[in-house]
Amino acid sequence: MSDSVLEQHGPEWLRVMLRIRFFEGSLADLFERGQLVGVVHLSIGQEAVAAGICSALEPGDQITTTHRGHHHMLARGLEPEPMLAEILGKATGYCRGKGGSMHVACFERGVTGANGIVGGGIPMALGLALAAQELGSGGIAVAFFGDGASSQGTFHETLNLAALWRAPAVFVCENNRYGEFTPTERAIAGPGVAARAAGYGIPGVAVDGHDVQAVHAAALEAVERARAGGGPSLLECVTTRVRGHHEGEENYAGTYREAPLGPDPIDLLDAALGQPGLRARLEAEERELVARALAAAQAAPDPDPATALEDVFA
Amino acid sequence: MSDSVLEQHGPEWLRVMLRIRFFEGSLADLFERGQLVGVVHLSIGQEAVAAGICSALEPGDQITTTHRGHHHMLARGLEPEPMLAEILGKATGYCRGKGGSMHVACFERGVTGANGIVGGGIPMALGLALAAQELGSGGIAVAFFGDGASSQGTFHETLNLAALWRAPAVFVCENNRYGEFTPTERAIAGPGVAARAAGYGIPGVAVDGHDVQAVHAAALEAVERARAGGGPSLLECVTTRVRGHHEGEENYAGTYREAPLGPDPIDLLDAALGQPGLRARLEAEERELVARALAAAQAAPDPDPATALEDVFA
Amino acid sequence: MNGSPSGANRLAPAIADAIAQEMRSDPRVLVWGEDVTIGVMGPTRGLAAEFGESRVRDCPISEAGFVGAAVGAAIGGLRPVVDIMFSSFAYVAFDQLVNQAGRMRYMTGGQLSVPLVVIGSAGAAGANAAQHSEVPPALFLNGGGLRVAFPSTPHQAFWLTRAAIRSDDPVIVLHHPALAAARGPVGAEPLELGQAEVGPEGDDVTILAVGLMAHRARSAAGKLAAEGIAAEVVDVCSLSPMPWETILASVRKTGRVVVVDEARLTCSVASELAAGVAEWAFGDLRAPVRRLAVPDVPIPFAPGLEAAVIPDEDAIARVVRETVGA
Amino acid sequence: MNGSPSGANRLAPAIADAIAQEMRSDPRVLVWGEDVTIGVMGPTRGLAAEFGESRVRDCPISEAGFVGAAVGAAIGGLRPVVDIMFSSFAYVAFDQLVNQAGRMRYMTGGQLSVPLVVIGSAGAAGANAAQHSEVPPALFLNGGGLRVAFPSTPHQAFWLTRAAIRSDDPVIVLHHPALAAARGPVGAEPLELGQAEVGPEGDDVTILAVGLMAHRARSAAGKLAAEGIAAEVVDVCSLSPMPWETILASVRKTGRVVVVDEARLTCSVASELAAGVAEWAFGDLRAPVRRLAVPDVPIPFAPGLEAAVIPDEDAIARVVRETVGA
Ligand SMILES: Cc1ncc(C[n+]2csc(CCOP(=O)(O)OP(=O)(O)O)c2C)c(N)n1
Ligand SMILES: Cc1ncc(C[n+]2csc(CCOP(=O)(O)OP(=O)(O)O)c2C)c(N)n1
Ligand SMILES: [Mg+2]
Ligand SMILES: [Mg+2]
Repeated sequence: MSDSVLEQHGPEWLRVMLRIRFFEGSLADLFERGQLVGVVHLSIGQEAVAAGICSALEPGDQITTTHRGHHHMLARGLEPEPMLAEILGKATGYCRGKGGSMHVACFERGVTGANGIVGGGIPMALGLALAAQELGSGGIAVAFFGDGASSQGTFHETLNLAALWRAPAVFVCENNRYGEFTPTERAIAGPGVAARAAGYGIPGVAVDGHDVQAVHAAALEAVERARAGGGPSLLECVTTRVRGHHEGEENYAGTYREAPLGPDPIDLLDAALGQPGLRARLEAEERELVARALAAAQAAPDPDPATALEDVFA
Repeated sequence: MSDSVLEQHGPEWLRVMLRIRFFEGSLADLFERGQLVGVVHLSIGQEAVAAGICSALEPGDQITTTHRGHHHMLARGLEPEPMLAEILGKATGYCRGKGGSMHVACFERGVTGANGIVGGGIPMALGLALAAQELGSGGIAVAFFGDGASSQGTFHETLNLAALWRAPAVFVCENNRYGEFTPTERAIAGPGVAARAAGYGIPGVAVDGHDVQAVHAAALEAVERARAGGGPSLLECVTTRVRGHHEGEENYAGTYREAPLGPDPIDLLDAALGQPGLRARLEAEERELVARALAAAQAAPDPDPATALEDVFA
Repeated sequence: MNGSPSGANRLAPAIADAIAQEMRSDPRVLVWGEDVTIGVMGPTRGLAAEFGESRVRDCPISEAGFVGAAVGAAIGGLRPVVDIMFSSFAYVAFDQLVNQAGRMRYMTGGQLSVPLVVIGSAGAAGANAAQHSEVPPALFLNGGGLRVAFPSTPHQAFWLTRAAIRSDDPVIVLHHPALAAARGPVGAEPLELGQAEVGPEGDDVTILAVGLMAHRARSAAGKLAAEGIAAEVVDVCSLSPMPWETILASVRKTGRVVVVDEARLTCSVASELAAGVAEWAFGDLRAPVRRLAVPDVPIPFAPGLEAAVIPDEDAIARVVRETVGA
Repeated sequence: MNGSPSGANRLAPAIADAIAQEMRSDPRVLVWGEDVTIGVMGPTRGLAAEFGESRVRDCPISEAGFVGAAVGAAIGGLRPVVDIMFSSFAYVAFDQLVNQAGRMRYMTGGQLSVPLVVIGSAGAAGANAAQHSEVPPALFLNGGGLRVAFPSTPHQAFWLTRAAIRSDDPVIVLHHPALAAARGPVGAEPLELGQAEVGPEGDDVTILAVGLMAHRARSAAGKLAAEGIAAEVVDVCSLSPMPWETILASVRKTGRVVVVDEARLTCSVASELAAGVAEWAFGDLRAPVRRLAVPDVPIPFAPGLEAAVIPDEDAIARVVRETVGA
């Protein structure tokens, strides 16, 4: 990676990674205090994947993500306040309180949707890519999914279809080395996720997902290929799930074998940037921004129960 | 292949391949004369795959097959008469007339089932293999499926599971270069079916499926590996579908691009055997055997309508 | 009423013609499915010749993948029509239909539309056996978030397919394989999702039926008329929205109801119709609402067995007579 | 009645204990599913410690694959118990459940048995949103070939799970996440598939309900008793076989029926029950059979929205009052 890329993107990466960290941290706090409804799956430790990929995208592109997708959304530019409002089930949430943590979406800003069904959003991204191709919009689509999701049939079907039809899509496997409580090596046979790309005749690359520069470089290549009509790629970003599968799991999960922690992606980037003071300044700003968003989201009204019957059909 | 293998199996291969040819030919005739109900998918041209694989199996093994599976069943030793009776919807059919051509089964003789759902029987074979493993029966299971089926999610999911759990299973893709009317290269991206095995860390071999000796040699290796606890293999047998997708397709399918015919597997084997007179003798015997079976099946009674309500639950 | 908007006079070609007309007027409409260029099942036959093999696109056998992709494409601005062949193949794509297509608008608080059409055959057509004879509308209706239509005539097929393609919701269009060649004109009066067709009319008893059962109900009504029983047939060709007003109006008039369904009885459309009638028109009922459906068995292969489990004209007439006599 | 056969006194542990007891006595019984060694959902918790990680086996996330493998394993002589976690995850394995497990015996003319159990949670438990709050029994019932149980107490959970494992048919056992910790003893009297539990008894009106709705119906009945309305609750904990005799006996006694369901109304179990009652006990009905179910919407996330669409004790009591007053 040339220094100019780091110069160009580094401060924004650091900002968004800190935003993610504080955003997710605030959810952990809320959970701890019993103020969260539903289940949350946090992305702390995985910030570099989101920042590295999304900074390679254009406004007209679309992403689909998973139950663990707040970081992708923030990196894609969604606003913390309506995100938090959604996660708190408020009327001002992006989805009017109907979606919650696992279903935040903002189509206008390029986040078609999260998904509660593991593997469920992979074909959807292909479809978004094909729509862009067909409509000539110049856009591409990115499917984010976990290592666990790569065992689903939809992964295989979609990669085959995408390769056949040279879809402008990038398939990003965020390999945090766990699906729930099962380590990846007990769920994925063979040499690994990236290696499966060869079976479809498309590029498959594994990168260090803690290193935003490495992620971004790989993303740029895949995104450019997709946009230029060169077809889809599979990108495996090996990363670390710091907080376990979901908040509150200690109620039943006990101490399962956690994979060794990788490096902290924020520390890594900070060191690479070598700009004393930048981190502290951004930390202050982002901590404040998230705190304000949270306060506003908490103060927002609950949805009118009558709205439960709306939005089923056009 | 050593000559002794050919000597040992050659005459039986020739016999069963002729049996399949006449069996399927008699169905084509029946269809032509308007005497067949439902849809039939014939395996003429693919006899060597069935003969080569099934002659590597033991009585306690199980196979699952597809809508196009008569050849596998005959090679596995099912009787032509109850098979034909089933295909004709008679009470004396293996499935009492409830299954028909796409669902012939005889568990006792190692044919767990055909399947009307493309890709539907692949996981079932894994389960049969795991049952054998768990019960210590020493048996293995073989899933037959088409090139088209390899695009289904169940293919991917099953191979991953089988590889992880070292299931005593062999996955046989019978690549007749078409799924319905779509040539394989328009349905399968990348270097081909066998190459996908690498993604799961299991052996993947492509052989000439017209050549029963080649099929058998590859089958023996895969079967021995499975039986010895070495885990599953993927075997791709490239073959030729001589009669199109199903009888009667000319009513709507027109002249689609048929792949070039491969060599006739029966001619190939006959030439390799070089035993003048053998083929003529076996032809006479098998033609007669199939004719007698057909006459008996046609004379058999229809099922009592009351039996339609039986066999749903235990 | 002016002239017919379609030259098609059989059911499957009427679907194809509706698709073709929409493709001509709206470039966002495209067709995906296995061998749709050849049009194995009828509803896409002839389209590739006019629109080319990119817009009418053959798919590898991976229903969850391409149905899911169609969901994404619909969200992304296209209007995909997926021919899934036999509707039971939708079972391998069930999550993508029910849990994705049927939920996306709702889960996103109304942000997303999924203008997707999935066409599939439903019903037994002589010895297709258990996995190719399904009649699954109840699964889609209870699954939720999906519109469902099941036309029984070329007229219904043309207009409901057109309405399905123009709808901003995901719509499942079912067609019965035994009716593919059923003849009839396409009338000029449009039919919308949510409408039923009533005919013949009658005062003695209402028969509610769909698809092939609607055909058989009409035959049975003809037979019964000769016996002096005036049966009114409501062909519930749109199942979501369910045309309750038309149904209840007929029931209020006749006070007697027989529901006929080619699906298994338990949790079927027949049960839904019977329950709704019994709840909302209880005071008008002069006899119990009788349901005639497939007993809870898979469809068997042998023609004699298949016929034994599917309601026919005689069975319908018999139950109607019993109901009128009750 | 002798002592309890199980020390479990909560619902999810009662399922786990039933599995454990069957595993002890039958080496063919094994457990598959995602993270079943940890037992995320409860019903498999603790089993791995006793039976090891091969017999209690964690599966990669590939439901169609391992449910399908379980079908094959069941045919091959094992008795797999699959914990699919949330029952809506069965949608990605729907073909394997309905079109394979549910058809194999029939299509083979009775040659094959599929002694498979699939356990999944069903229902909303506070802000799980649309894809994790499904109540899908109607889909399995109309799909066919499957037995279905939905226990609402530890007693029912223990006995029905035991019966499911001993059954030679594929059985879906549903359990409500909001009842996982519901307390109650496991009685000595076995409950079989096909049986319902009646209680409290009453002469004025019958409430038919399942799962969490059965709990709420019992609470509502308590409240109504104080008002002088004697409601009888039939907990239809077995849905296939459907305990029609028990249901109809209660209806004949009371002449008034309210059905409560946590699924979407259309083509639901509620509709099935209402239709059956209205068809087979028409002469005994003194009021229309009322159905109280989720309107045809996906389950929303926000707790206030969720509560707005799911029948509660007050709604049940209100509809019962209306029915008794009718
Ligand atoms: C079809 C389906 N099966 C199972 C689940 C339950 N589940 C939720 S998250 C998860 C693990 C996913 O692992 P991975 O794809 O690696 O994503 P990660 O949680 O590690 O980000 C599972 C099994 C689900 N939501 N959907
Ligand atoms: C899930 C599903 N989708 C589609 C079909 C329709 N169909 C029947 S056979 C077939 C082609 C199968 O191709 P292949 O697997 O190569 O087997 P072959 O017919 O060549 O033996 C298709 C698409 C089906 N039966 N099941
Ligand atoms: Mg993971
Ligand atoms: Mg083929």
